[in-house]
Amino acid sequence: MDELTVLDSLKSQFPDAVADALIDSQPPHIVCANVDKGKIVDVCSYLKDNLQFNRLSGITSVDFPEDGKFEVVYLIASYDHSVIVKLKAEVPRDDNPSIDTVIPVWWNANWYEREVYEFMGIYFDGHPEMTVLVLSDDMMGEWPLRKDYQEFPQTTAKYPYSDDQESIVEEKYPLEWKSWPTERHYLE
Amino acid sequence: MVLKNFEEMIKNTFRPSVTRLCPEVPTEVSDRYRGMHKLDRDKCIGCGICAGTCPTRAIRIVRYGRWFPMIDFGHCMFCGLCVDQCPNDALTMTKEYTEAISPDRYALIYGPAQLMGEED
Amino acid sequence: MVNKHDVKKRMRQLAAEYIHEPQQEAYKLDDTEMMLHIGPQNPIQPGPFLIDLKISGETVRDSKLYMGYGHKGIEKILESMTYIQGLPVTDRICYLASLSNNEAYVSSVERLLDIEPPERSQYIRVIMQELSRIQSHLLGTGEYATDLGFVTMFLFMIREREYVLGLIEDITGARITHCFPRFGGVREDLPDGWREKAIDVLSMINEKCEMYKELFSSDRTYRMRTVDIGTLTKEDVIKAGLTGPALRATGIDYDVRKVYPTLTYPDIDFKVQTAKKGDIFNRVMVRINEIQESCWIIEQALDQMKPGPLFPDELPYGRRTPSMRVPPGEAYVPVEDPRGEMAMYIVSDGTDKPYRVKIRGPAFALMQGLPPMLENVYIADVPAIAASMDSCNSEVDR
Amino acid sequence: MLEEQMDILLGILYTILGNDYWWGPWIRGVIGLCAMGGIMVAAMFAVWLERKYASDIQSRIGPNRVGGKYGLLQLIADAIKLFTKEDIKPDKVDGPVWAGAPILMFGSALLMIIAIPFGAFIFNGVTYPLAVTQFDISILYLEAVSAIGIIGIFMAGWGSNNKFSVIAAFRNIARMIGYEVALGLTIVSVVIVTGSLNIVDIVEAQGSVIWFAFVMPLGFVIFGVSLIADMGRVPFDQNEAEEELIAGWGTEYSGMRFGLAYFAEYIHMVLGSCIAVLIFLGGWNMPGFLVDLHIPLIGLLPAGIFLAKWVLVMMFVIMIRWALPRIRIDQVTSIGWKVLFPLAMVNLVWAAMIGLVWPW
Repeated sequence: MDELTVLDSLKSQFPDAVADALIDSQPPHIVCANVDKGKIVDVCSYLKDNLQFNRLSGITSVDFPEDGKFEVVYLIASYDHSVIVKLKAEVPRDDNPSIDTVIPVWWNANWYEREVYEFMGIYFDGHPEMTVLVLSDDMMGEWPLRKDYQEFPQTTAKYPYSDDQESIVEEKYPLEWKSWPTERHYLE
Repeated sequence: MVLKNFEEMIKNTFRPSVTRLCPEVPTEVSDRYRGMHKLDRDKCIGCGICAGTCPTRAIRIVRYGRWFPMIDFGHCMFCGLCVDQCPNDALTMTKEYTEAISPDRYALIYGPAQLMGEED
Repeated sequence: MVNKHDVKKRMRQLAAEYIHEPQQEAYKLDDTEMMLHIGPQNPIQPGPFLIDLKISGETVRDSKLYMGYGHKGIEKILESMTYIQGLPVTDRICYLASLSNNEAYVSSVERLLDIEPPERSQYIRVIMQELSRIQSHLLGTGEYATDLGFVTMFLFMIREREYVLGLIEDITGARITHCFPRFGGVREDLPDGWREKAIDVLSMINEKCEMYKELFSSDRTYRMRTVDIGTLTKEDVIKAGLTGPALRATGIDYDVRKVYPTLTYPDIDFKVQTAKKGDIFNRVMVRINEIQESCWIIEQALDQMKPGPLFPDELPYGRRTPSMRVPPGEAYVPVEDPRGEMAMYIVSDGTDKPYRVKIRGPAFALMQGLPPMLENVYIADVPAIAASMDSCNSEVDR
Repeated sequence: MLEEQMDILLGILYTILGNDYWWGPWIRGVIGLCAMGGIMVAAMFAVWLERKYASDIQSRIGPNRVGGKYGLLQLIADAIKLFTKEDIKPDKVDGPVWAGAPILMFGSALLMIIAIPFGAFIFNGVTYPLAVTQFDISILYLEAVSAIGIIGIFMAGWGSNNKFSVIAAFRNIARMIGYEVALGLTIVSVVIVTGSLNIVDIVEAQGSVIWFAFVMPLGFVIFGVSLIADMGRVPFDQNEAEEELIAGWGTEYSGMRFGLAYFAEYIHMVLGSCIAVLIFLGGWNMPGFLVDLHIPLIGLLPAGIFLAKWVLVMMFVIMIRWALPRIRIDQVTSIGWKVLFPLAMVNLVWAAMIGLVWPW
């Protein structure tokens, strides 16, 4: 079992559903493919039943607000061979983004899907319990990993001065340049 | 049987202890230990690269005659990225770490003078 | 002035609001059953999480796991930091495996930047990976021994781990949060005289591991607690998607170091440690064997290492990695963590900050696979089984 | 000069000991008070020994600040800390039951004191056991009284209104039922051989011939295992398994209430070791290999011998705690009923056979 076989097999089996299939040039040579959102369960069960992809390595999602879409990314590997398949399913970025669950194919998709749901707000149809996994209950519905999430502090730390303390420090070290260094030094 | 365990435990009774009395006997840290920073006045050019790269934004460039960094050890996580990136090797790390503990978080803000070891 | 009585009354009100009748299926109890909430703060736990056990007498009938008490939002933090700034943050995913987490992050970014570290750096990284594995396994096994009530074993293992941490500290300058690899190399070379010191410590650890194995396999009370308890079959682990020692204890010789070799692992001769039965005893034995195998890997790496540069010649900056733009793309490089497959799926959009980082940790799968293992065992086996999986709660919550 | 003084001193002693009036309630009262204070000191010593010996086993230093280099006064500092802590009473506990439990546990441990002879005082060839009372069924009394403490643990478990506590209490009862039988049977086998329920008689029987630990080694092993189970120490400390049940029955206790119960456990351990020394290891008799030296057993030397044996037994009990993992409650009960109980019966038959020919 190598990358080319998997690629050809996927292409020939799902000529309509699988698009942009290619092999990553760098190791580990991941087989990447874009899959039609409605066909994801079919493709996954084909991978599991016919190509021994018996391990779901992870499900994740990426937010593309400019393109108006989410990408749900399935990273699929196997205990029997060393090919990794990366399937991407596009979900439109509307009010109720949803995709079919793959729990019937891989049991351990359960928590990954819950995680994607609580962070990104993509609903998995047919999931037995779509509840929070690591967030607190009251954060449900805020979808913190979306790019338009505002609550997250853009600076990870604030300098620990209250105003009066600021003046104490200023007495000691007269500050002329008060703003934070925001310009990064880029290296092209 | 369990006798093997008893044997090992009784043998261990006569071995010297490996721990040390904590404040009395100082910890031996390695030469590369990443402790509190030290600033070389002559080498520092006040470029601000350290402040720009600090992940916790614990470094700030202040005026002390020239421009010098000022480090908040309450936020510093001693990752050493500022030391790596210092273009003139002015900022280095010492083995000192006990001073980075204080009940007063403002006492942990070390200005250029303290970093250079010039006053208090 | 706050009246003590009022405070008590208010607390009762709050408690009454909070304690509501749970609706879920798992909470419906028979007359002989009761719910036992272990956690979020409990002596058995390496980090905060909550297991609700439905028990009948001493037997656990059902269990439910609640995560998230230690959520730090690391994935979101990484999105708001430049690539090099994110490196110390990956230390904090799981402090027992911070070098592996560094490695997973750095190797993914290296794929995006399309650079490869020179051979010496690769060997140093291999050494750091294996040292990290040794210290993690020592602490993990020690914690597990505490959960069996075997406190002395914990202190023995901590004692040995201290020497390994000393070795790591000599190289990286820190004991648990190392921030050591850089994109395209490592921060510093091995110090002078490190090799001799390391070989002494490793041979000592090798001897001690023999002693542990002897103690573990000869002690009858220990065997009573571990043999044929918490058994995972091959079907179970494949269903739960486990990796790492918990998987290898069932007999599947799946090791990321062999399957997706990175660094100089192909040049190094080592065996994937497996066991047959997949019970607690075997899982721990696999871990101790892996410690010995790691010692062997480090010795080989030290022998095969040649002097050379730490960074590729074409790289202009070396260890002074600046904040830089990374070409757009996606990278996913699995790395063998002490607990299994660790990988970071990094999406770059061409700016100086990652667009999205997904941390795929091994402990996530281990934790997910835990509740099915806790059915129809005794209460006393719950900590033993949970600790023998050696899962890291901080990594699940992130 | 010296001889004259010695004569006077001996004369006074003889008057005291030879006189029934003095040897009556007064001396016993004084011994009782001494035993009461001594047992507290002994329990504190036990705690210190536990910590220090454990630290030796585990390559640590152990207590080293309060009371000199060896931390001898550490427990006094701990006691002050426990006494000055806030007395927290959880809202929904069953008040009297919850508050009474540590007192009952402590009381049962103290009740055991009066029947145990802590060594002996030999004067003019006459042995005066240093016991508060001497009555004919002292070993039976000890068995009965030590079981009261288990009621205390059950009261603590039930009164705490805590799931962990109640599980621990049930475990404790299950374990007690399994092990008290084997413990009783081994004691009965000793009683069969000596033909007396009085501990002093049992000790003296061993002095003339040989210790019972060598007469019935099987019985000694069973007694030791059951005793450790009775004391509730690793590998039999399921009732306070901190990794499973937080602190078992003691989860809801704090401050001195916890301190009392904790101390009662150590007193239990101290007295249990005493009983093991008395009925199996020859009490205050000289060890067999030293008998040939013909050291005269006079004065308080027997008490010293007793003390030395007691320390050794305690160290062994402590060493076991740090050398073994805890076993599960179902395994504990199955060992008790399926292994120890049949073996104790075998030992009983063996003791009956020995008893036919005793003393050799």
